[in-house]
Amino acid sequence: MTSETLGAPVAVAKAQPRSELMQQRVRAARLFLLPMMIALAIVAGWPLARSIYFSFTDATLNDLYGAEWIGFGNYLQIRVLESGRTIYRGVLADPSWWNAVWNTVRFAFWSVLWETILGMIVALVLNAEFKGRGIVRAAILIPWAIPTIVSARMWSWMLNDQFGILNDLGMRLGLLDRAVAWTATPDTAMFAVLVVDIWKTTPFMALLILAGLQMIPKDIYEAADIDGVHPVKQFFRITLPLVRPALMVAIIFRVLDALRIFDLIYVLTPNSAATKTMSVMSQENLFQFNKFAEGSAQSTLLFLLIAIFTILYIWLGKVNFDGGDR
Amino acid sequence: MTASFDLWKLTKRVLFYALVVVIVVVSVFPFYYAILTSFKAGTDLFRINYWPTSFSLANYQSVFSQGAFPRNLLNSVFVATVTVLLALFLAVTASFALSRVRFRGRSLLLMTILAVSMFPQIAVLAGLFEVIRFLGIYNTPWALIFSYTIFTLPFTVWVLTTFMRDLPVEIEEAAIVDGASPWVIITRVFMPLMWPALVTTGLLAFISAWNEFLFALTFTVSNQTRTVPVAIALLSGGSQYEIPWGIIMAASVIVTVPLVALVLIFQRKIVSGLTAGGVKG
Amino acid sequence: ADLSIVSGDTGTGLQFLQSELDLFAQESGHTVTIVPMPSSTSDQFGQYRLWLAAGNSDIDVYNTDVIWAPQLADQFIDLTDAFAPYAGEHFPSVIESQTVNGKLVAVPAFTDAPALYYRKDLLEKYNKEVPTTWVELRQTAQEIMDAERAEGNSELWGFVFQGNAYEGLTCNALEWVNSYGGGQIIEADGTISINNENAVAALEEAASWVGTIAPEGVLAYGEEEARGVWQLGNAVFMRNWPYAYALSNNDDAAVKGKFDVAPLPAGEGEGAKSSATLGGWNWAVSSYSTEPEAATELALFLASPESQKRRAIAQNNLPTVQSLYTDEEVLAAAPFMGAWEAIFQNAVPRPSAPTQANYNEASSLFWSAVHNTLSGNGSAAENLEVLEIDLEDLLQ
Amino acid sequence: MASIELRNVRKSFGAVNVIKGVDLEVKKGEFMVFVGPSGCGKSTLLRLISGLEDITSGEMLFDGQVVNALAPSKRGIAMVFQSYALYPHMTVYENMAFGLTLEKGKGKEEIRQRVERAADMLQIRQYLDRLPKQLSGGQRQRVAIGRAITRDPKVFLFDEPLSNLDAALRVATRIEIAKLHEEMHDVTMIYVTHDQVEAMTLADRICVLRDGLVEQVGTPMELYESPNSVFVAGFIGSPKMNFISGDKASAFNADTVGIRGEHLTIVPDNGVWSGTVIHTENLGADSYVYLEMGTEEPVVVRLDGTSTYKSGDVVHISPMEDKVHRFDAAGKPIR
Amino acid sequence: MASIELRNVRKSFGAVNVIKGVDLEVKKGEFMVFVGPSGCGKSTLLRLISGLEDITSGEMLFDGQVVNALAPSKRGIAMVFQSYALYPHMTVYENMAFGLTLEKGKGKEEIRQRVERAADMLQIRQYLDRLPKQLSGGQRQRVAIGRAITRDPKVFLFDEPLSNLDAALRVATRIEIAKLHEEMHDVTMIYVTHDQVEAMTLADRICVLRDGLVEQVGTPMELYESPNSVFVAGFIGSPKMNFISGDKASAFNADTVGIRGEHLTIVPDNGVWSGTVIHTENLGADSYVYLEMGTEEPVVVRLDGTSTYKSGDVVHISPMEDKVHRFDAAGKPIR
Ligand SMILES: Nc1ncnc2c1ncn2[C@@H]1O[C@H](COP(=O)(O)OP(=O)(O)OP(=O)(O)O)[C@@H](O)[C@H]1O
Ligand SMILES: Nc1ncnc2c1ncn2[C@@H]1O[C@H](COP(=O)(O)OP(=O)(O)OP(=O)(O)O)[C@@H](O)[C@H]1O
Ligand SMILES: [Mg+2]
Ligand SMILES: [Mg+2]
Repeated sequence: MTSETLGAPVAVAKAQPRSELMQQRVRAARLFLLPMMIALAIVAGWPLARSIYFSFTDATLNDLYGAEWIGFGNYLQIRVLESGRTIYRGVLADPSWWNAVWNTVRFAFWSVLWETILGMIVALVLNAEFKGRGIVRAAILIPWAIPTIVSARMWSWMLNDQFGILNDLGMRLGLLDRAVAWTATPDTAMFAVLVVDIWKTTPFMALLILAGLQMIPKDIYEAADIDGVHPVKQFFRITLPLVRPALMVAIIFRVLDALRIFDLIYVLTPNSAATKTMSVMSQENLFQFNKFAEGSAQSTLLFLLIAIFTILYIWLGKVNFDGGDR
Repeated sequence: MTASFDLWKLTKRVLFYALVVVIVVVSVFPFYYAILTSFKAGTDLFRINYWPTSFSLANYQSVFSQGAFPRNLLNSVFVATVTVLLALFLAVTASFALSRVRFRGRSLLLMTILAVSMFPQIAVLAGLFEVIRFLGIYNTPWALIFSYTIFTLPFTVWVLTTFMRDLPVEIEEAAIVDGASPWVIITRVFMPLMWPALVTTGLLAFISAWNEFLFALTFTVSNQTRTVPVAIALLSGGSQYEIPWGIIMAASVIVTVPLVALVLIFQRKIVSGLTAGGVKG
Repeated sequence: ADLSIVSGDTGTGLQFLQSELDLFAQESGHTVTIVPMPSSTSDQFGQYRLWLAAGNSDIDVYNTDVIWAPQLADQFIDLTDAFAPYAGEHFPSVIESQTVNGKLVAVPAFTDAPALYYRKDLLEKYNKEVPTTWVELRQTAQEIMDAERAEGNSELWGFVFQGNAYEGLTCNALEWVNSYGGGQIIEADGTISINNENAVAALEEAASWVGTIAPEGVLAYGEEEARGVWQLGNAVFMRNWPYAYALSNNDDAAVKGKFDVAPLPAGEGEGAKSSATLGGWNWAVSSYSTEPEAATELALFLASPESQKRRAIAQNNLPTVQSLYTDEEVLAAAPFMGAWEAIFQNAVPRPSAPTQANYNEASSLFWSAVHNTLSGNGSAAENLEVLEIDLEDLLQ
Repeated sequence: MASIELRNVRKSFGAVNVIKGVDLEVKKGEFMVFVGPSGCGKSTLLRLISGLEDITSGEMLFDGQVVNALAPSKRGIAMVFQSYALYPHMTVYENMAFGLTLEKGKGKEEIRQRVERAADMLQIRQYLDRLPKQLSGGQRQRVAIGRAITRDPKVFLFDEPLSNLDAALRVATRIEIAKLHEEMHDVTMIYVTHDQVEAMTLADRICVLRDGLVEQVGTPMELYESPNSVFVAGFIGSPKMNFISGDKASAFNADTVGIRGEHLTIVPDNGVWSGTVIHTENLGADSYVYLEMGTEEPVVVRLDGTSTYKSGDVVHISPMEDKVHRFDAAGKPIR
Repeated sequence: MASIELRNVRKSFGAVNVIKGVDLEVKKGEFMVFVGPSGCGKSTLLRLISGLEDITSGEMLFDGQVVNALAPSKRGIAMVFQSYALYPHMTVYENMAFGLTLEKGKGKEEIRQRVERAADMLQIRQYLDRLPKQLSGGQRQRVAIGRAITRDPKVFLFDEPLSNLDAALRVATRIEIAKLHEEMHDVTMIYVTHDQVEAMTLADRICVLRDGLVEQVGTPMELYESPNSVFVAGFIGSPKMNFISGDKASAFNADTVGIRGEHLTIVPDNGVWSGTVIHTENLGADSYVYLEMGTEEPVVVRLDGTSTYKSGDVVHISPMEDKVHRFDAAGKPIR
């Protein structure tokens, strides 16, 4: 996947010898891409291939190397019982898997939606000139800076119904009439997880959007001021289109992350059916249960889901792959 | 007319600062709570306080007396720094190729890079473990630096590619005419113009590497090579089920402070208008 | 030889272990390094599995939970012969729990069993006995709670336990079911026994606590959350492991000196008895160890009565050597241990031996069913019926 | 529709004082041209008027109202930026229509008509669908002009709007702007240029700036015929006015005398002055002859048609008596 | 030090053909000026010569060597971009020194001297420490020029380098460039401009481009005096040549006759043609009178000094016989 993709520059007509400038650039491009490709091939290629391979075997962690190829059995298996009844087995026939899929998608959608909105607001605020901006910028990153394993536990502490400060605060402020066991009740578990995730990752969004905002040339805002464009309109017609590339990348990485959400839920509500996501489920099979192959199959399905999503996103979102090149 | 105008302006300012305060409070409150907790001990931990009631540095002392926390801090600094420098180096060069040189299969390549980020971390754990043992870097900081590229590299490459695409072509052309090689263009012309993007991706990647837990736990086995998040998970109370809450909070405060300082130092580079004045159009 | 021992034990535990290793080094001349692990048992388990699956030879001796041995049996060496001379001194149930298909997978370090913590002062105030059945507990708790709340102690709850959906709930629920004479979920011979009337009754009883004598949040409680409520003086009863004993006697604990422990209550009806889930930790030797003899030596050293005694004194861990419960030095250092011997008589093992490698999944099916029942998601009867089918599927 | 008044307006960027106290009145409907050396503060002054830049001290009035703090959008202005400042993500059409789409009550059709009229005027009709980066320099500049004129402002601000256009287009556009001004006689226009022809032909009045200060304000002819300083005299008119000082000037009772190239005639002999030809430039219609005669800069003589003088020729010249400008030591005219 | 030859050079951007087959030879040491309407492809041609843009077909030769594929840095060129293209993060000094620091064997001191010499020449010495965004438009342009001339190239490519300078500075810089050209008589210069004066005075030869094709190449006087098409005739010279067709032209045995404003004289009566004054422009040294006389565009007459004609006056004009250009229906001159 490395060298043969770096073919001739497309713009040059056949008859023309490739220009030295172009050659030099393509050569440089190849040189620049190679280390990255090698690094990724080793660090990701082999493990990915292994995982996908295991998903087609009957591997267990007790017997990893004696695994035998069983084809699609882990995904879907149709068995006809002696009684003549047909039963379906495998991940795809497992309702709890579909529940996890639904949880994951639901979680990813809401968390990324809110992170985007809040991240944008925060970024706009940070983009404004005011005293103490540097400190606010640092403060804003704190949620992202606290290790997840710590912040998740911290929140589970704060969300506790007995000695959790949030229930106390809510009741003091009159927002709650009684303490709520946020992570325990199925109805609120997802909400709690969402709140924590949004709290934690909004800074990521905000910072990336902020960087995008900073790269927008200032003079076109002057033109817009002169054109009498209301700030709100300026936001939608100028800022948004121009940060769009940065925003799209931020969103895509957040969605990828959200679809793979693991540690937060693992700590906060590890076994609640209301929040169990694909990653949590697959981790369970891989390392806790004796179903390494099935876990691999689930990981592979998650990979496929993400890939489909990404392709759709790039296609529908018209993410532009070329631009400033020459 | 001027009076009402000023009033409106004043309201706007007040609202703006109110928003700033809300944002800061929401972001910082849990951390503040962590600091409060880090000064508590025993049953106090289970009591709700909004203001400091007791002030004891015992938790901080235990952080440094248990295990090899200072050593773990150093490990984290080393691992995260090298990871970020390496990722930025690879990503800056790669993103130049991806954003500025037209070649066949470019979008496919970008997608491939992204695909690396599509696999759940836990799923690559077993395979990565094999690779790391094969390379003979198991239980060294290099195992972490190496494995962290799996999440830092796609991210930095994509973000920097996006940002580099937006830099004016004319400036690059001027450099070409001035006789600059691609390497010089990247280092002397583009990088200074991309400070916001570089600092942002660098910080975000640094923090991810700093906070990574699963790989760090799996690929290192001794206190001398482990990083801070694992060290925090290793902090323990007197007995099996007891979570040493105060100590964990103290440790979290200790590891978060350098990050805050880092942000404070580097956020100055997130300034706008870096490309202003370069070209007309 | 240079050995590595991995342990998820906690601060003082590790210190104690180090001192034991120093002794071992003196005796045998082998040096040992500790690889500490986070205290989360599921993290440890996942990690060990991965290491073992990959044939990691860097670790020689593993510190394992009682329920792990059967699951990891293939990758630990057989200690039966080596341990044979000492086996008789230990509780047979403990040795049994570590024996898979006649192979002794791990040797015991210490054992564990929960107890009922109760508030002496409150029981005295309302003139109540320590409850011996769950129903009694419910009634007593309700009464005291109502009365105290009327007096303005609005934070007070009757009973806290571990209701979160995790291994801890399996322990709790196994006690309920077993105390009602409902069996051990899966019996030693592999029959799935959970779908029975007694078990249903037990779970129905437990479900009736949530939201009445126990806060709804108990459905998210682990050991620490329960201890938190208890230690603030906000619970009349608590089900917990021995570790909470010393902590609750700390100077700043609201319950210091006001509580005591008793065996967990029994169920109702036929076959009712008090039961406590068997916990505890063991030492296992990796079959990928490059120094298996030295490693075995180490494991045996750590399981020896002498070591266990030192541990009981220093760490207040319950020994698996019966004679130590009457040892004066031990009782002097940990007077509560006397109380535990009774509790220990009622210990039931979790069905890790019959389920073997599938234990974790079986347990998760069980706790899910229980958690559903507790949170009102389906009746006990329904959930247990489904559970039976699921377990049958799993174990075929 | 607006008269503009500046009262002792100052502007500094940090420690750099750029505008150092400008007093100026632009009448309603007037066409005011700013000229001055590069870097003297023309663009800055324009930006102050637009409200894009805050004034450091002084007062700015629109129609007698102080507008120091008024937002640019509320001043009813349209502006052509020296750096164009096009919206990079919008097509030419969108760039031009953007301001209009925001105004209430503008139908799609009306907007299209107005944009197309402006595009036709500027000959950019066929580029309406392109993005700015696909345009040539001159085309971009025309888009910037087009964007300003599709709107319907009270004040037009033009910052060197024609600098990248070719001669023909420049004349055509200049005439369009003059027409625009005639049609909308209420609209005040302020126009920065370096082009003498534009300044002379478009302006009702010209304001000559020098180093952040107003040097002279007046009609083009006033400035051309009676500049009130050496600076203005030298700045207005192309080629530059010749300055002669020393003995030769004393003969005219002045410290410096100024005489434009077109007011010097080459005489067979017996001229007032004489010099050696060092360079000639033929522009077609006329030609410039550069003479070395001991002055700081060579003296330029403008001749009709093609010059036949060669370097090294010695020629005699005479100034037209009534066109000689005399200045005192302070650079002020002696009248 | 280089002669440049273009052989049937073409360039398209996707489907848009911009350069449609240009043949051109620029001699070693020659000063070649490109003129042409906005968007005709001047900048593109310059970029092809620089090597920044690949040519779609055809051949480009430097000193007889095909350089189609040669990298820009190896062509020994320096270029002033129409959009300046300054490095925004570098000070003026760094901008100018950047190219030099990349060359091997250049001492710090030498670089400083060369930068300062260029800065002095362009009067930007006091801005050496500023960033581009702190400069005015004209100052930026001068930095861009300075960057090119501190290097020591074989070929200079200038894309409208003086468009944002004031008249005085423009003349001064123009003269500096002319001097530069004289001093380094080996250096080939290609210069794009819209300014008639620059084109006429600087060029050894002018190349008139039209819509991606070369219309005529020749010395300034050749183009002025004998344009070989209506287009060139109309493009060279300011004000534009007047074109008269129809009956009036038939009298001259031509489809169209062209006559420049300066070659028309107003006669008391009995002129060849007559028309109504519709507009006059006074430029100081001379003035333009626009006459309506039934032609497509008004006829411009250029007069010395100030015009006294008023709109509505009817005047008679006569062309100078020998200055009349006659064109056939195809727009080609009849000689
Ligand atoms: N990337 C592009 N895609 C499509 N068309 C382009 C592109 N770049 C330039 N053009 C077109 O090519 C033509 C020639 O452009 P060029 O910049 O060479 O003009 P120019 O002669 O320099 O004009 P000006 O005097 O206005 O600077 C223009 O019509 C322009 O719109
Ligand atoms: N941000 C800034 N910081 C410091 N000095 C500045 C800044 N902006 C402009 N200047 C200086 O202010 C002076 C006036 O600039 P301005 O752009 O108004 O000039 P101008 O008259 O428009 O020149 P030109 O004709 O070259 O466009 C210049 O000397 C410039 O260097
Ligand atoms: Mg300006
Ligand atoms: Mg151009």
